[in-house]
Parts: sequence; C-alpha cells; structure tokens
Amino acid sequence: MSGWQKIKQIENDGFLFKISFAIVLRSIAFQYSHLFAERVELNSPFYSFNHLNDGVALLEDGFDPYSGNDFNLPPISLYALYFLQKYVPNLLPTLWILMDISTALILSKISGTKTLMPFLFYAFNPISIASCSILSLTIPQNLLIAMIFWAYRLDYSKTVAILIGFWSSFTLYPLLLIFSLIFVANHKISAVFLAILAFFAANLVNFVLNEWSWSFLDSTYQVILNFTNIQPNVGLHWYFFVQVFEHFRTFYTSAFTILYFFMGIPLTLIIRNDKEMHFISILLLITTFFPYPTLNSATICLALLPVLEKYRNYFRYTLLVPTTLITTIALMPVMWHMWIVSSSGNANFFFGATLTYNVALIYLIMDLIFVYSRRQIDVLHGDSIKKQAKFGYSFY
Amino acid sequence: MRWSLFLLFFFPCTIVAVLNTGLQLRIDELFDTPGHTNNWAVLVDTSKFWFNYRHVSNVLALYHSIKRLGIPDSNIIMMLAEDVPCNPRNPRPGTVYASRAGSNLYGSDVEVDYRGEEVTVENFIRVLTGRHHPATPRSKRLLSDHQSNVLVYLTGHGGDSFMKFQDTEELTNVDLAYAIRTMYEDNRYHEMLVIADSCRSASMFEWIDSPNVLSLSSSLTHEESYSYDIDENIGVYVIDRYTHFTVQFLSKEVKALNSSANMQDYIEACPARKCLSTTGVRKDHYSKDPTRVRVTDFFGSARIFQHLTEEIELDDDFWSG
Amino acid sequence: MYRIFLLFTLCFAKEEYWENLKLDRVSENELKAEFRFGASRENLKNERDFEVFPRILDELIEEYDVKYLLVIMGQGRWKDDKWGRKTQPGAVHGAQVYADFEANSEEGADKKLRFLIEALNGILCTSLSQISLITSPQLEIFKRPKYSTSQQIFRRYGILSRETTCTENLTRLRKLLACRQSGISILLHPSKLYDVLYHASHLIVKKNEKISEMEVGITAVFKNKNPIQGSNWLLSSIFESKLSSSCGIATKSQIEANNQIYDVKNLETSFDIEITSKPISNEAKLVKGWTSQGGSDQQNGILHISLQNGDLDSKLEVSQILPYFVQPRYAKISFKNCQITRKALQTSKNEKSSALLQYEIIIKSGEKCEITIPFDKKILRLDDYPPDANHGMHIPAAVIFVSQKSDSYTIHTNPILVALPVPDFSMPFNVICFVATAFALIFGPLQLYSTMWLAPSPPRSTFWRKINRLILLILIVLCLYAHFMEINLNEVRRGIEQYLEKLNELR
Amino acid sequence: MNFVLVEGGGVETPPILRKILRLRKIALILAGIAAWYYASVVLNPENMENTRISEHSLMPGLVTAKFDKTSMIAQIFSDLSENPKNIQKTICGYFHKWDLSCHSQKFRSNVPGIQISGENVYAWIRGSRNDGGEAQLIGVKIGGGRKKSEAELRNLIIAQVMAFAYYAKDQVYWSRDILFVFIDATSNSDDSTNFAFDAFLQEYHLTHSNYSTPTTVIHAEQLKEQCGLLIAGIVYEPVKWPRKSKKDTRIMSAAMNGINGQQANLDLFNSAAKIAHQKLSAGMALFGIYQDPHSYSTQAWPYLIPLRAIYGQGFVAVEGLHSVLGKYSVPALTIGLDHTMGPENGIFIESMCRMLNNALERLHQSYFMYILGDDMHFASIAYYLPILGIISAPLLISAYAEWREIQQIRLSPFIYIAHIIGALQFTGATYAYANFGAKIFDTNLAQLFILSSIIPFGLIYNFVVLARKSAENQAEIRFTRLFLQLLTCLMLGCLGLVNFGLALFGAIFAVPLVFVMTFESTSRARSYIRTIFLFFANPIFLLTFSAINLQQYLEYPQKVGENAIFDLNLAENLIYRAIREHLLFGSAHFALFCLFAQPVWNLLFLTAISTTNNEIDDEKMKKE
Repeated sequence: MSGWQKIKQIENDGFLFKISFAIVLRSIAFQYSHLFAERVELNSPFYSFNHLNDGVALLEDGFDPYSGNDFNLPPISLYALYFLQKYVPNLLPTLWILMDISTALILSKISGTKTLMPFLFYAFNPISIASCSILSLTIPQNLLIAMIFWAYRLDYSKTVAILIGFWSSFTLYPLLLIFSLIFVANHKISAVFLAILAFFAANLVNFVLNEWSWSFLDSTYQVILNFTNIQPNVGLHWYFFVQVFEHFRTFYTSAFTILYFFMGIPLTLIIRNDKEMHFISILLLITTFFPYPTLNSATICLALLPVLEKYRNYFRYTLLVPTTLITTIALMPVMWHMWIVSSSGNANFFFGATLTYNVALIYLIMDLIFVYSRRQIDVLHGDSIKKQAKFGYSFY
Repeated sequence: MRWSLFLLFFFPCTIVAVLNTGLQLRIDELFDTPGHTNNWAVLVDTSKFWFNYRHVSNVLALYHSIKRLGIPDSNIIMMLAEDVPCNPRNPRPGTVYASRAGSNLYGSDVEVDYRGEEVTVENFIRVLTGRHHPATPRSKRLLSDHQSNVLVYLTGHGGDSFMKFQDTEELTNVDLAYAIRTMYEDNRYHEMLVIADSCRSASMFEWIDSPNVLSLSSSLTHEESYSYDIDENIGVYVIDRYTHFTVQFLSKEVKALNSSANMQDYIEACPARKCLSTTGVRKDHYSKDPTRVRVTDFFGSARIFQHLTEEIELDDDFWSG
Repeated sequence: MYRIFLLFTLCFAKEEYWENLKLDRVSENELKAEFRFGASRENLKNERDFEVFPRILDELIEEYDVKYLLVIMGQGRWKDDKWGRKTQPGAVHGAQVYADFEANSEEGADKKLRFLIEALNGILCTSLSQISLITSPQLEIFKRPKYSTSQQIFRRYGILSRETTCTENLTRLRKLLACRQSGISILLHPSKLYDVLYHASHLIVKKNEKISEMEVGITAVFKNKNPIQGSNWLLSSIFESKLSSSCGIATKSQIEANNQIYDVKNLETSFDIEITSKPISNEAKLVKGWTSQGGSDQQNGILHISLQNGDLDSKLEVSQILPYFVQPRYAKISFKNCQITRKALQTSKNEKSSALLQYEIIIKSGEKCEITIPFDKKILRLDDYPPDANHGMHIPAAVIFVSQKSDSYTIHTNPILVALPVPDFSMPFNVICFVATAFALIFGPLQLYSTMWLAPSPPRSTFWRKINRLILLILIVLCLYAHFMEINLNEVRRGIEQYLEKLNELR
Repeated sequence: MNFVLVEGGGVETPPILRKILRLRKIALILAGIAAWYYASVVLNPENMENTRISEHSLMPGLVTAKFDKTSMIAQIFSDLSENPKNIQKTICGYFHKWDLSCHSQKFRSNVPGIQISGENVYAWIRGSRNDGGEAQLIGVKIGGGRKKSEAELRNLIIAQVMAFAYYAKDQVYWSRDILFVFIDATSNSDDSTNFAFDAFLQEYHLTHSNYSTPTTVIHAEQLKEQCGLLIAGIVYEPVKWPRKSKKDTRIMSAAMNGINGQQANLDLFNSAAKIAHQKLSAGMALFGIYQDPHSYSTQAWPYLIPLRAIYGQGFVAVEGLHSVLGKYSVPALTIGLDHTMGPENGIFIESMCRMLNNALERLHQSYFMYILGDDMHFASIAYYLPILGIISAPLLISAYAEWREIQQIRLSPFIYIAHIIGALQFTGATYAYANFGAKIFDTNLAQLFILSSIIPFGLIYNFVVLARKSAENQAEIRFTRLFLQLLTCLMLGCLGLVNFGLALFGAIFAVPLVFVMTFESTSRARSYIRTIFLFFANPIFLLTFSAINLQQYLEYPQKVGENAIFDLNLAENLIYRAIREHLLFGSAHFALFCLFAQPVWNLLFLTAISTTNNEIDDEKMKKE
C-alpha cells in the first residue's frame, strides 16, 4: 500500500533508470571480479565465496570439511551452494545481482518519501558493487538485514523474530538484536522466545545436514567466540590476537565476548522511545565488533542512517566520521600493498588503517547515543534552552 | 682377567697414595678444602645466525678445556643456538676454528645437548632449576646435587640487564637470579661460578643474591666487550677477547688437575689492555677468598675419594654381575 | 679382550652383528660410499644381557612398543639424473621420522610419541622436538611391513626440514655399534664424511615376535678435490684412515668395490684398495620429481610438483605434508596430465598440526605430470614464529612411493621455503593498548549515558582541569626527554639506588 | 565534561578551527613558500643521513675475494665475438662443459599489438649442501647493441660474469643457489629486453598459472628445473660514462628505481656501494651523475641527484631490467661495470654474491623508501613526506570551509559520469592497442585518445544540466567542490606513500589548480577567465609541458621536444609508452591518468564556471 505509492512517487524522477544503471554497473564489475577476488578488505572466512567453494570441493571429494580448521561456514550455506553449483552453476551472478538490487529496493521503500538517499548510498556504493562481483556472502546478509528492518518497522514481530534467529545461526553476533524485539508493538516476550527458538531450529537443520553430527559447531561458533582465526581482515580483533601473550588470551577472549553481549542492556536503557535508533545502533555494534567483518557489512548500516532524518542537526562528527571512513577505506589497499606486496612497510600500517576505520564506526555509535539524548533535551525542555546554554551530565 | 680387575679396583687407592706425597700436602695448605665431589657445567651460546660464529667457538673452546680437565660429557650441558660447523656457508664443513691457525674445535667427540631452536630462555631456566617435561632425556638434564660445583657460562649478544636468546627473546638478570635462588633452595649446587661474556655483561649478575655464587663478566655494565680475531676466508669474527684470553690462561697455567692456579689468577687472566674492557667480578656472595680456591674446583673434575681401610671380600655374584 | 667376552656370551641370547661398506663411482670424479651396520637379537623374556645389540634401543622398543622405527637425516641434494637411484630408505634435506607402534588410544599414541621423540633426541643428539608427526591414511609412505598383533597399530610420519645434521649425530650413531674402534667403523671420520656433496644417515629399528633388528646406515657422495692429477680413490685417502684392525665379533664384515666383495672379517695386515671401476652410466629409467614455488607476494603462493616418469609405466603415491601455516585452496588444486586413481586428505582440529594430502597417480612412460596446489599464507601468533621469522618457513618435500612392475622405491622432491607475512614483533603492548582503548571508547559513553543524564548545569571553574593538563604536559615532556637522551630505565633505577645508599651512609 | 549547546541542535565547534579559516586566502602562497624552504633543507645531501649498514651486509665486506679466473674472460670473449649469431649456444656450451645445468627458454607475446619474441638462457650453480629453498639472481643482456663497440662491451660483461661462474662452481660455501639469466636483447629496444626478462620471471614465479590473473601478455616456455625463493637480483651491464666523472676516480653506476615507485632495499644498494669503495676504490654514479660525497664545497648546486631521483621514481616506470624484478617484489639493482677492469669486476661480483649468500634472512631490516643524495647519503620518508603534506594543506583548509557552508548533501551524477568516461577511455585505449596496435581504421590511436580527452565534458554537462541557477544545482556544485578538494588530497596522500615522486609532481600542478578552480568567485568574468585557463590546463598539455621542461631543467642530455610549450609527437609517444608499460609491466601511470587526472579535470569545469551570488564567507568570519 503505502510502500507501493512510494515506489510510484519515486519512479517519477527516473527511478527505473537508476535501477538499471545499478544493474549495469554490477554486471560490468563481474568482468573485473579478478581484481577484487583476493582483496582482504572484501573477504573474510565467514563471507568469502572462495572458502565456501573450497568446502564444496572437499564435499565433492568425499572429505569432511569440518575435520580441519579452515572451513568456518555452517552446513546450511555449504549445502545451499553445493546444490546451486550442481544444478544452476551459471545463475549465480544473476542471483547475486538480484539480491543486491532487491536490498536496495527495500531500502528505498523503508526510507521516507522525500529522500532517495538510502537507495543511492547502497546501489551506487563501490564497495557493495565490488562485493557483489565476487559473490561475497555479505550480499545475502545485507538482504536479510534490509528485510528484518523493513518488517521491524511494520511491526511484523513474528517475522522479525524468526529472521533474527535464522541470521544469528550463521554468525551468532546478531543475537544482540533480541533487545530490539522489546520495541516491536505486540507480544514482546514471546517474540524473544521465538527468536531463540528459530536460532536453535536453524542449528538443528545444520545438525541434520551434517550427517547428524555437531562437528560444525567447533569451526563456526568456536571460531567466533574464541577469535581463533587471526588472518587479517578489517575487524578490530585479528592483530590483537596475533600479538597478545599466550597466557592472557583466554582472559581477553572472555572479556571481549562478555562486553559485547552485555552492551545491549545499557543501550536499551538509554534509547527507550525510538526503535529505529535502537535497531540501527545495535546493527552498528554488530558490524563493528564482529571478529570477521568485511567492508560491505558496514555499508548497509551507513545506508540506513538517513532514516534518522529528524536527528540530522544534532550530529557532532559530521565531517570527522565520513572523511575518516573514506580515508581509511582508501588507505587500506595502499597499506596492504606496502606490507604484503612491496614489503616496504610492516603490519602496523594496515592494522592502523583498520583500527582507525573501526574507531570511526565507534565514534558514529557514540554520536548516535549522544544525538538521541541531545534531542531528548529539546523534546523535554526545548523552550527553556537559551542560546549557548552550558550542559553537563548529572544523575537521574 | 681377575688380575686386571684387581688392578682396576685398587687404582683409586694408588691415586690417593700419590696425592699424599709431602709436596702436594704443602701445596694443599694454600687452599681451602674443596668440599664438593662432582662438577657440572652449563655452556650456553645464545645467539643465532652465521655471523655469530665467534660465540659458538667461545663455547667450544671452553668446552674442550674443561673436558681436558676431566669433566665428562655427561656432566656438561652444551647449548648451541646455531649450527655453525655444518652450515652451508662454512667453507670447511664440520669444523670450527677459533683462530686462523688453530685446531678444529668440532671434532668427533663433541656432544651438543640443546641445539638450534631448542636453545630458548625457557629451556635454559628449566635446565638450571631441573623442572623438565617428564619426557626429557637424561643427557639434557642438570643432575647436580648439594655436593656439586656448577659452572654456568653464557655468551651472546647482551644489553643492560638482559641477554638476547636467538635474537628474539631476552633472559633478564632477574630471571637468572631467581633461577639460581631456586637452585639454592633445592640444594642443587655447592658452589657456583657464573660467567657472562657479552656486551654490558656485568649487569647480568646484578640481582644474584644466593650464597656461594661467584660471578664474572667480560665487561662492566656501561661497556661493550670486543671480539678478538677475524678470519677473512669466511668473513666472520672467530672468537671474543675475554674467552680467548681466559681459555689461553687455562691451557697455559692449568695443565693438570693438581695445578696450583687459583681463581684470582683466572679473574686477572684478561686485563683491560687485552680485553679492551674491564672484567667484572662479584664476590660478596662468595664466602671463600678466590686466592685460596683452585681453578680446577670449577673447571676440572677432581675425584675426591675416601680412604679405604677395611678389607673387602668379593663374593661370586660380583663376577657374574 | 673380546675373547673373554665371547667366553661370557655362551649363556647369552642369540645375537648377531654385521657390517658392510659399498663403494661406487657415480661419475668421473664423484664416489658414493654406503655404510651399513646391522645387529639382530632374538627376543627372550627375562634375558637382559647385551653383547652386540645396543641395550638402549632394546629399552626403547620395550618401553614404547615400537614395531618399526625409522629416523633419516640428510644434507644436500641427491642428483637423480647423474647418480641414479637414491640409496633406500631415501633421505631428504632435514630429518624424517617414521614410526609404527602399539597403543591403546589416539591420546595414548600421541603421548607415547612425544616421549619416543624425546628419547630419540637423547639417543641421536638431535633436536626433533619441533617435528609434527601425523597419521598417514591408507596410502603408503614407505614400503611397509605387516604385523599380526592384538593391540592397535599407530603409524606416524613427519618431516622436519629445518633440522640440521652434523658430526655429533654421527658420534651418537657410532656409539650404537658393537665395534667402535675396530672394523669398518674406523673409517667413519667425521670431518671427511661431512665435507661431501651429499650426506645421509639413518637408523632403523624393527621388532617382530622372534627377533628385533637394528640397522645404522651412512651414505656419502665424495667429490674429487683436485681432478687434475687423475682421480686417486684410495680407501685410505678417501677416509683419511687405514683399515687396520678387524671386528672380531662380527659375523659378516665386508667391503663391496670394483664389482667384487672383499672380506675384512679377520685381517692380519692393514687393508687398502683403490676404487678403479668405471662409473655406472645411469640411463633415464627413474622417476624424477621436484617442487617449485610460485607467487610473488606474501598473501598467497603456489606449490608446483612436477613428476617426470622414466621409460616404465609406474604407479606413484604422492604424499605432500601441508604445514599449519599454509591453507590450501582446495577448490583450485589442478592437475596436468595426471591420472588420479585415489585421493586422501588428513586434517586435524589442532591448530598447530599440519595436513597430509595424498594422491595415487598412474603415469605412462616418459610422461610428465604436474600438480599445482595454490595456498594462502597465514599470519601466525608471535610465539609460533621461528627466531628468524623473516627467513620464512619450510613446506616439507613431497614423498613419492614409486611402484613399477619390476621394483618399487621412494623418491623425494625438495622442500620449499615460504616467505610468510610477519607482524611487527616489538608491538604487543602498543597493540593491546590501542585495541583496549577502542573498546573503552564504546564502553565509556555507554556507561556514562546509561547512568547519567544530560541536563543544564552551572558553568564550572576550569582551574583543576588546567592543573591536570599541566601535569600531563610535564609528564610528556619528561618522557620525550628520556626518549631522545636514550636514558635506560635500569640506569635511572641504579642512580636512585646509589643515592639512597649515600643517604644511609650519612646517617 | 561540558558542552555548549547551540540553539537549533548540535554542539558549538571549537574556535581554533574558525581562526584557521581566516588564513584561507593566502594559504596557497604560504604553503608554497613553506614547502619550498622545507624541501631545500631536507633534500640537501649535506643535511641527509649517512647510509648505515647492517651486520648482515657488513660481514661479507671482510671476506677476501679470491677470484682468479681472469684468463677465462679473454677466452670466452673471443668465442662470443666469433659467432655473434648463436650466442645462446655458446653460453650453454660452456656451462655444460663445466657440468652445470643450462637451458634456453623461447618466448613470444600473446597480443597482436605487441610483436616481440626471442630466447633467453638460464643456468644454475647449485650449492652442494643447501636444500635449494633460496636463490640469488644474476642477469646479463646478450646480443644486440646498436653499434659494434656496444655489442663488444656486452660480450665483455658476459665473459666476465661467466668467468665468475667458472670460479664459483668450485666453491663449497653457497648456501643459496646462484641463477644466471642471460636476457635476450637482440632487438635493441629496451621494451623488448624488459619483456624478455619478464617472460623468464613470469615462468619462474608461475604467475601464468596463478588463478588471480586471468590472461597474461606473455607466452613462454616452462622452466625445466626447480626454482627457489629469490632473495635478490643483480643485473650487470657496461657502465655508461656519467657526466662530471673525473678520469682519476673509477666510476661504476647503480640504478634502483622499480615499477610504480618501488625502490630496491637500501641495504642492497648500500653494500654494493661499500664494496665498490673498499675493494675497487670506485664510486657509484647515480642517475648518470657521479658526485663525490666528500667534496660538496667545490660543487655549486647539490640538488641535482635528489631531484633526478624523485623525477625517475615518478615518471620513469621501467628504469632497467631490475625494475622488472621489482614487479615480483624482489629487491634488485642494475650495476654498471667498468668493462676495462676485468679481474676487479670478477672480485666485485664475487663480493656481491657472498654478501647475498651470507645475508641470513630476506633483506628486510632497512629502508625501502628513501631519496638518495649521493652514494653515501639518503633522506628517509619521515623527512621528505611532510613536503607533500605542506603543499596540500590549503585544500584541506578550503575543504573545511566548504563543509561549514554546506546545507544539504547532493551527490552530483556527473561525478559518476566523469569517472565512467575515464574508465571507457582507459579500457578502450588498452584494448585497442593490445588487439589492433597503434593504428585502428588507419587513424592514430593516440590522436583519438588525445581528442577524446580534451573534450570538456564538464562544460557540456554544466550548460545542459546545471544551466538554471536553482538551490539544488548550487548545492550540487558546492558538494562537488568539497568532493574535488577531498579527492585530490586523498589521492595525493595515498600516492605519496607508494610513489612519492609522482605524488609530488602531481601535487605541484594539481593543488593550485584545484584550489583556484574551487574558490568561490562572485564575478562572472573571473569564472570565465579561469574556465578558459582550465581548458588549457588539460592533463595532457601539462604532462607534455612538464616532460619537456623538467628534463631540460634536470639537465638530461637528450632533447625531448621541438618547442618548449607543446609537441604533439611527444604527447603521442608518451601515451603509447604509458599504454605499453601498463600492458607489459603493470605500471599504473595510464590508469592514474585516465581514472583520476582526467575526471578531476572534467569535474573542475563545474566549479570553475559557477559563480556564488551569496556573500563570501570571510565577511561572515569578520562578524564572528
């Protein structure tokens, strides 16, 4: 209904042209996919298509992919690709483009009538285009996120819960979204339970697919919770666990994991009456603190930001965060080249770039929280504020 | 056959007889009674890489002189961090020479106990404290007791209050002191001599506070210590000054076990004009006066025997073992 | 002397000792020498007397239920096309260990193996502790004996390419021989045996119900240093020592040279011969294999195994160990005219244990088969790097078991050196600080905003803030000063200590 | 902590930033002067650091070289000069006689546009006691030579290297194999020689079967032996007598610039220089100049070598054969040997080989980014990178100013269009050149390219789309300004880390241009004037102009262009060279030109011609 009208309204300013342009860009990118196939910024053990392919190859040769450490994806995606490869091997690029475009479409339906920003941000984002061209698994994930957020806005509590549970069964970190379920309109608690139920159901499917064995748990959830895989990516943790002393590792693993999973509580305490804000900041938490992210897992959060139109004037780091993000993203390949290819620099360079990138994201989250409470001031006693009033923090 | 065994059995007694000649008695008056029964040595070359040839030859030179003075291979724990003799870069394979016109230090009778990447700080501490993985073979353990004099010799690249192992990790002087303290508490030595031959090596024994430990070093805390000889054919320095002159002293002055050279002579064996660095000494935890201690108490293995007075019958199962 | 020993031995278990030396010219001025020393002993219960069989090996066998144990150490490269077939069991640069032994469980086997390796280090003066031994699945690695046993047999194999072999190993091997100062073992002159083109030595220990055997072998290829004055291959000049006394207790003690056998069992005079036989011409019958590495950066590389068959159809069983620091791109592994009949892959959950990739290949005569294994180079934890991390780490050589219709033998390719990506080794504290700071950045505001509220507040005096900043500034200045003057913390400490001592003296 | 909340949202910005904005108008001049003085201090060899040398490479300096096969040189040389037709066979004949393995490798190009083919020769000295995991490379050119004398010189160098091989095969201490590569240089063009070397290296590193690259330009025979990891490569060639070389000092030459601004490890060059000093008492000439590091007082202007270093790093993609090794990230040098001293050269080669043999790890603990003042002094990146920062500071300031003015973010579609145009040019030109060569439909490819790249698409877009002066268009232009300023800074920054020379020269042109063109102009006349100027500041014009004048300024002997402003032939040659180097060696010049320089130029039209009718913000600042 309303969504459809939006589409109609949007079509007036050459929407179809934009979509087709996005599709063309992606299909061009497929011709140059070899340029991105090995990029560390776009690949990670949990999203790289190459790893999935290796697993499938092992499966075809009759070996168990989960007997080693190197294959980290759950059986569902393994078998899904196995069958895709078997029956429709040529349709993969088309499928990926479709998923990506539909993500963009959903975003455009989500966002308000006046602005096309989310759509543009996503459809014409070079990062998402490149990731699409290498069949990165972040593309289906982004589609999932978009759907969840859509349903979340429309208060389809059951759908949201089930989707969240399903998504969590891949990378575990999205479980934090359960806190957002509190804000869906009707029967909140049951929704939470539903999500957890869906999570276990998905794992049961994995269990069955994996010839009735739990062996996949070690190489999926273990690897996430213990930060076992220390290969470079754009995340926070890899270099830390390369460097940290052997006997401190358990301490830090547990500290980081606990910190992450408890972050939902204070956040829920702070952001109490704006569910989009809550959802997006939790989404940012997930993308920032997941140990094996790629650049593309952040793009959708950034594309969702324009939804928070009403907060626009309150943001503090409007110049700092975007420029830092862009600069670090541009510097990553350079630093990587200096470290790995021409060996004219060492690992710290690349690590520095990734760290700054993540700090920028963290600043964004901080700013979201600040902006929220800043707006509360105007909402609560907006009229009582004089120009240049001093504000400080005090207890409730 | 019986005759030969008979000889074998009384051989010690003959030694004692020789020791008891008057001259020896008079010499013995100059020295304190040793009070130890066996000698152990831990010789460590801590530095990897081909151009550290000299550290390997340091250890080997000392190894040969203490072997000559009677410490058996089973009592010497030798650690070599780099395989220099069989390194492909070595133009004379299987050999190590401490000087251009010297003799081969790496003959057929060398036994290396820890080599290559086994030479780590952890293993060194384990050897001293005797806390090994149960699988560790006998030849890699320091099985000393309250009656043994232990010689610990470290050579490599050092800095202020640390010693580099394999160019990666560091043995700090505090670690060393703790290890020795543990040895003392476990009664693992009677007297100990610690020698550090590296730059700024005097800092290595700064924290040692266990009794009966005499510590020497090639240079003071603020000094570098220097290498002695270079062999242009292989393009590396072949020995360090301190070790060169001290080993020279051992081979010149300490010909046999009963030599009358004392520790003070050893300490003064490398004066500043030879070493180009002032050697460091630490005696405050060593009760004896170095002038009244034989060099061979540490560098040789003097077998000290009890006199046998009573008759011993050997029954038949002695013969059939 | 040993007459008396013989006198004693009458009541002992049946033991045998034999020694053998084989000398061949492999090219115009290259000579191959193969030493073989063997001892065997029948297993009698409660019979603990040893004459020629080394007691320590027997203890090894008994303690670790060893059925078959093989340790090979090698240095240098064997030139297949010039020197013909490699002496079996074939050595490769570094050390190989191959063990069959009884154990009741996987864990038990691992534990036992650890002890066994340490024991070997003690016996052979090696440093094999780093070696990672993996169970080899169905395909063969060496020709394998069959057992009839109640317990479970574990078969482990591993290569340590970094391991060096030097004279101390030879010394220890000699210690295992019954005749050390007499017989052929006189010729084991270390400085000569290591100044060669190729050196390999091995120890084999076998045991079955009846007897337990051991064999010590040393192979060396000598090069004629001065070919100008003809090749004088006098025995005494090769080994720098005459064969003067013979080993009496040996049942067999002989030298094979010039296509005949000289018995040196009981010599009167010192024995010396010149090896005059012409070099045997090696027609290209053998299977040759070598490994090259590809890739030019430190992200991913290629392992390229080339197998060149001779003029006989052969069945190859290629076993390639892939250490834990490389991750094979399984989907990208490609073959060029290889006819694969069986594949086997052995991986393990353990982070530090390596994978074993095995192929059974049928290859026609004269053909060349190429296996290309792309891999990703992994970055490791700081503690997992060797001391010279920038030098890279070795992927061990592939072992190829060739079986032709007439015979079967083992060849090896060569190990390759992989330049791994390395972190900065001086960083741990900084990195911990930085990442922890990043976490603090998110934790701080969360804690602040969730416990406090933004509300109007009267302007506060900034005096204390100024003071704080001043203190911080002073600290920073001091740190910078210390940094640029290269002041060592220990020196500072000593200065303070001396000052305190002075104070004490004053009192 | 306290915030000062501004009415209508947000938090007040700290005042210091506003103070900085006051400088905006004179920022460009200030930055220019500052950069000039800073550079003149940093790039003066007398202020540079001395080249230290690590223990790895010092030790071999102490080895007494024992090369004694001088007689062999004459023999090989005569053999080579007798039958110049089949040098390959002669070389392999010798190696086989010494019973060393020697093979030849044929190669040709895959693409029709480039007709190159030939035959390399490579031979191994395998160390007897190593495992063959590592190797060092020695490269020499064979054949060719424009004049007879040149061919003879080459043969002489070949003979000297082979004499060393004859000596080295009897040595027992090689812990790394030595690989001799004799590169086919029969067709005298440098490109084909580099191509020949690349053909060999590609097979050595198996990049042809590497899954990450789709197709390769070169088709070459597979190598017949096992290959280890290359730790370094040295290419020997006859020295070209440099300018300012006194007769009494022996002069050798060294070159170390690689593709895309890579440089050989400083340790490598450094120990080469040290060995030359100690063993041969010879000096190293750099970039065709020999400068005695001890006598600066005599010399008037010390900046020539540093400037040539920067220029070479920036614009000379393939300096010599060693650059091709750089493509495979192998540290490499080209050493020019003085052909008159045969035995000494043997000794030099031996010392270099033993240095690389004794070096324990890969050469890693040293500088890779440096500017050489002479063979004894260098400036490290920490000192020379700030030059770039100072130059591009004005853009950052004006970017911040723009940001404070921006009301709404409106991404101009022309940003996409401009880049797509550039990409089309890039792919089109490379594809056409690879498949049809320089002539397509009997028109000159380069001329087409130049034509396509001097069309001001930005201007067209401006008149078609942004004609009417609406708020959206204003916002669009304003954001384009910000975008351009940030993009330029970002590009220069990233480039500066990889290829400082290119970044510096780029900045000298780009920063003022972007600064002026994105500055708000109130008067229409000013906008039109600067637009016309912008039209003539087309990247191709700038490139040709600088190519002519820089080379003359840096006193390069060869003459480049007819007149000092623009020269069509030169422009065409530059473009062809860029395309060829991109295709053969993966140099990034052409890509950078098409994907960044061109779009920026196009985009600048949007901002150049636009006029802002609202007050310029410095009055605002006065108010604040």
